[in-house]
Amino acid sequence: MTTELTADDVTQARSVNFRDKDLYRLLRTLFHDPFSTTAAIILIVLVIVAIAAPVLSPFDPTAQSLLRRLTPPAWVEGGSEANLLGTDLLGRDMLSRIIYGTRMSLMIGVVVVVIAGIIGTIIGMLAGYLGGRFDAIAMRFIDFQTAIPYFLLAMTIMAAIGPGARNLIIVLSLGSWVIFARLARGTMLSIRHAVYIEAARVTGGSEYWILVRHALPNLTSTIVTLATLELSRAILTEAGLSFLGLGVQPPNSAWGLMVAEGHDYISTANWLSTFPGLMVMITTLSINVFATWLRKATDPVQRGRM
Amino acid sequence: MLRLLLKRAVHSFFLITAVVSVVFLTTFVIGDPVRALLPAETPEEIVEKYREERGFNRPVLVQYIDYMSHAFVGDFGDSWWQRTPALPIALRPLPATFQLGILAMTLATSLGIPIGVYAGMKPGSWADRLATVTSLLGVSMPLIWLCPMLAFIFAVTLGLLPTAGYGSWQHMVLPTIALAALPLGRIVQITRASIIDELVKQYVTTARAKGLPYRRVLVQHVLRNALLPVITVSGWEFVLVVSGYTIIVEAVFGWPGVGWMLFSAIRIRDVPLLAATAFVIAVVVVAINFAIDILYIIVNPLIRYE
Amino acid sequence: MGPLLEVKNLQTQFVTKEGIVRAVNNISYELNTGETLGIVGESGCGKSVGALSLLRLIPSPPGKIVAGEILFDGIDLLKVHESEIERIRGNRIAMIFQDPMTSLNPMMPIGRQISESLELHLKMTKKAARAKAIELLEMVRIPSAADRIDDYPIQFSGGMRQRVMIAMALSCNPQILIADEPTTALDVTIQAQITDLVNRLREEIGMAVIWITHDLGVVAGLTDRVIVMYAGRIVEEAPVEELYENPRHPYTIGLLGSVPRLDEERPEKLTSIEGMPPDMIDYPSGCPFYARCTFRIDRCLESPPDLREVGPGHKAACIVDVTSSTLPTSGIS
Amino acid sequence: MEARRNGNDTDEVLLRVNNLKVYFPINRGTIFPRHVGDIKAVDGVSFEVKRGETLGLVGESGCGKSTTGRAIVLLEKPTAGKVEFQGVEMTSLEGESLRKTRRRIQMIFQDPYASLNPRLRVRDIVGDPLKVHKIASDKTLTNQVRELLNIVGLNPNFVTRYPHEFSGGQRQRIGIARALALRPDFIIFDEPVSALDVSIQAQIINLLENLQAEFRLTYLFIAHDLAVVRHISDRVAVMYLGKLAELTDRERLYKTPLHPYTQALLSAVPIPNPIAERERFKNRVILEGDVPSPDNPPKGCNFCTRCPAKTRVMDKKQIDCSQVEPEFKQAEPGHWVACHLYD
Repeated sequence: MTTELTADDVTQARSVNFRDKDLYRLLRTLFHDPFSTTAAIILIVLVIVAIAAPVLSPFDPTAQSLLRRLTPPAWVEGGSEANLLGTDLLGRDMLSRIIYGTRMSLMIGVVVVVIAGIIGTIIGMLAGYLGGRFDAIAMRFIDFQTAIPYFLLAMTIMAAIGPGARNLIIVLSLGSWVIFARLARGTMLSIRHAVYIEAARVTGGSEYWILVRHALPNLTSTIVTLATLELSRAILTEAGLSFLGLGVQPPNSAWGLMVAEGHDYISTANWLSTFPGLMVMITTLSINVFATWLRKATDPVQRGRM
Repeated sequence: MLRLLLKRAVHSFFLITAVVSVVFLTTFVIGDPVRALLPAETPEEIVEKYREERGFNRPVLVQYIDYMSHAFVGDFGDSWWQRTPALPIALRPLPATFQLGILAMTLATSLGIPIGVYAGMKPGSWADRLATVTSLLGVSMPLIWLCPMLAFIFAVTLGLLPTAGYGSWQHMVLPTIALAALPLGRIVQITRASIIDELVKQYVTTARAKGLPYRRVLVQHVLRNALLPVITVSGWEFVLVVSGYTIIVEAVFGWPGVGWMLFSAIRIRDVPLLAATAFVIAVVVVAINFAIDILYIIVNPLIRYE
Repeated sequence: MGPLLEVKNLQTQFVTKEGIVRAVNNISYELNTGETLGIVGESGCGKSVGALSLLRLIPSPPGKIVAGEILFDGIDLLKVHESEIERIRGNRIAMIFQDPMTSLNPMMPIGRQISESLELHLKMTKKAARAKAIELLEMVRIPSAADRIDDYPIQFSGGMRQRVMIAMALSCNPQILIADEPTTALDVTIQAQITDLVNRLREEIGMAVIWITHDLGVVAGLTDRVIVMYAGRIVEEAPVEELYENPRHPYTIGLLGSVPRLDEERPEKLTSIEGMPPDMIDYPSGCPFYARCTFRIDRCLESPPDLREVGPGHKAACIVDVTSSTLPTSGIS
Repeated sequence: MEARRNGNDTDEVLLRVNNLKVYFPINRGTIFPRHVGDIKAVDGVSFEVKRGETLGLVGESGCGKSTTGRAIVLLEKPTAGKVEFQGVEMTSLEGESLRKTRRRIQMIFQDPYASLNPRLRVRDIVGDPLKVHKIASDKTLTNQVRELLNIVGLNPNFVTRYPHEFSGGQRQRIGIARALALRPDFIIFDEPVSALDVSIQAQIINLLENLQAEFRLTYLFIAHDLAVVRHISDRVAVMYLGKLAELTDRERLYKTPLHPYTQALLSAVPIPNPIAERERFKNRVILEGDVPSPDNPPKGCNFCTRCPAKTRVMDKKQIDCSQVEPEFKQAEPGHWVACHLYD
């Protein structure tokens, strides 16, 4: 655009007049937008629920009671105050199961993102920084794995190595690290030739110093944003696999598993799958809203885009 | 250009090989096919005998080469379930999946592109808000929840459509909607971003300075350029639809497609059928990628110079 | 006969999160038939925004022309219907831009980009427009034009692309060509090619040119009259020789002193203008140049000074009577 | 000849560049690359810089002037040739000894927006070199940075600010402060003012001149603006397509340029004087066409495809410029040129 005055120029001209305090500014933009505020609050609550699950859940999530089976939620006719969200086929308390499900889903998601994030970032950074043959081979591998129908393979692998939380984490990490690697490499490549990196080199900074002092801080915000998005994807995939019986196994509770258990009763006891499904939805939606804000807030170039 | 397609063909070949190899690795190396085949209480000597007969006691590499050489002429062995060659069985549900997949993608693109274009043109308008909500919901939507909810609302509560099954057009409505939801979100998002990117480019001002009406600038200049990334993303989404989303959607709605076939093969532990189905899906994925490449070359004249 | 184009009190603003950017503040000028007018200023002074405003090409939102009149051939371009101004754009008033790399649609053959406006304005058939496009490419000296008409912009160098832009702009024999820094992105030998080309074609077609640039050298050779802009305002306007010989605004004087020159003995020091242009949001209420001015007096803070006649055809927006010889030696380093 | 402004009385050669070549290989294939050609960005450049002087290096975009500067500080690896700084061969240095020598040579970059790390405060940007070379302790660091800011004409209280809070000119001053932190002998400027507005440009140029006098600095000033180079340089080298076309002291280069390219270049520069400029406009030497691509430079003299004097060479000297490459040699004492006209 020929327009000489872009918004950035303006900010730049103006910002000479004030001192920013980074965190303060970041939080201010967060609370400026009601959606991201809500999302952040929901996420905080979810984390608290996950951590304090044993304290918060009114019942043992595995305690069966055939007498109380298929009790509807409290506000529906026939519901009871004791089981706020009703009970399932085996008379287990839905609320407690959902609380433990939160714990399971978040735990799996976070562990996957941490493992995949660390491995992927290291490989990607090295590929981007070293370049040459290491980069070429790593890149081919990454390209390749991205092109493979991942959900299909996740299913076969889970079927082969057996379901369960630990295996789920392995399989999901295998699917996720490439995305971190690709992003880290891309960012690294663009940073590697940044003029300020060259300036640091000219002033005599060692390669290690340049990597840690100059490259890494410019990498963190994009990686953190990606991590939130990958967290949402991991939770969705986990729920899908658990739904198909290839993920978390009973008697553990997981949202996907609960939806599957309630699936046949959709016409008679819809609360069985409604609530756990809603939890997945709320969680991933909050994460995505938060990630959108985070991306906008940390990357001025993204302003005005999604 | 020919080079590009040739490169792509080689890449595709490796991709299919990789998928079949992973299936082989997971079912024959990590899992024990004989145990899966025979009843659990079979005596050890019979298992051993069986192992020998079928050649499962040979070195893994020999088995692998043997297996792959058969696989490449489309021989995955007989399905353990139906006792006939597995590949024809795996191919049979393909039309059903294509029916759904193509319908869903048509729905997603024909809705998503206009919404995205309009939102990109008028940031902040109602269309933009709709686009934001659609794309956020799209990327956060758990299919395991959406499918039962659609069934609950339209089939159980309103009684308008069948809950599950195959045959009439009524059966297609809900699975198509479910399958279109996620691609819709992604397509809206990318179209919007792409239009916004394109509209601020200098050539748009040039075209307007020539006296072209805004609508004509949009149609003849902007739209075509902006749709390039949309084609790529739609292709990826189509791949995800037939290799991922469809597995859950078909499982929920009892739609006899490849996803359902894959899920069934895993559930009944029919290894040849599983491998054949995975092979079919991989071939379809490759074919879609190929089609997208060719479409991209047709639409983008500049690819010759890159 | 009245002027070909008359701009009166034009004001263009941009609404941003930080506040309203007052990009163009009340500018008025005239352009006569066949005349070449230079508009000089530094980045952010509003010279490009002002030019885009003429054809209502300001992206809106965030931009908005809030006041003013632009009279072209008796009609006010700011009041007419969009379809009316579309008939003028590219037809009677054409425009070329700074960056030849991005100004052309990368996905469309250059011939098509030229013939598009021929079909639109001159109602030519596709075939006739194509033939004319080849003719135009030959006119701007693109070698083997007939073979290159279906090439894409990526196949041309920067200088060649700017030639294509010029061919496109001149396709309908416009009465006015607005050239917005057309040589800034080019090397000096290519710049010489382009300025030479425009100058020759200008004489052939007999059009008026508004040449916008930050380069005082380019303006000196090409134009008849010069307008100097600072912070969205016109601070000085004069015939070209007069402006360079006898600048009457402190900013113009400073600007001329800031340029290292090839044609004069090398001065010991350049006379730079200290400080920075004002914030376009917290726009100063008095003279916008006050903070950087070496002639400033208290009265400058009262209101922004209007342009006043300081000589024949020479206007300056300064309440103090300054010339380059009254330049105080102290205060300017 | 005008007396050198910076009291260059020693004639000590600080930097000697000898037959420097920087080729960028063009490779096809990623895992098993095949070498299919070279972009000859710098193709055999030799010059000296004496202590205390400013050598200007001018040329159009893509002529290799920036690459030359970058190769001197080893930001690009020279394909061949020598870069000798104070008698030390730079290209053989590695690791610690390279870092030590780099202290003596600093570089200022063109883009004041890209050259400062957006995530660091001014204190860290300017103070980092001091920390890296363990010149300042944490305690004295801030004070030293404040002093450096003062030297380059910035408010010392800006130490806690981030780069985005500054204008282009101010950022360039920060970059200069960073380079000065290590008290270098030699600074390479890569288009330091071309991104700046005229009025700001003059501020920076004046600052550079003051600093040179104050700290007895030696400059290599790379730019495309011939007027700016004339203003600041003692001697000027003109580059075209990876090679030097002409090198001499300022007055001679601008008054009596020998190389046809230099002549055309100087004639193309518009000057801010309407009467003179109109005359120049009429008599301007307009070069045909574009600069050829450096991955396939013309045979013989690299300027032969655009040279207005080509036929003159043929008539006078019977040399075909498109076949025979001219040597870069002295046409008269202290005036080097690569053209057959002066053979």
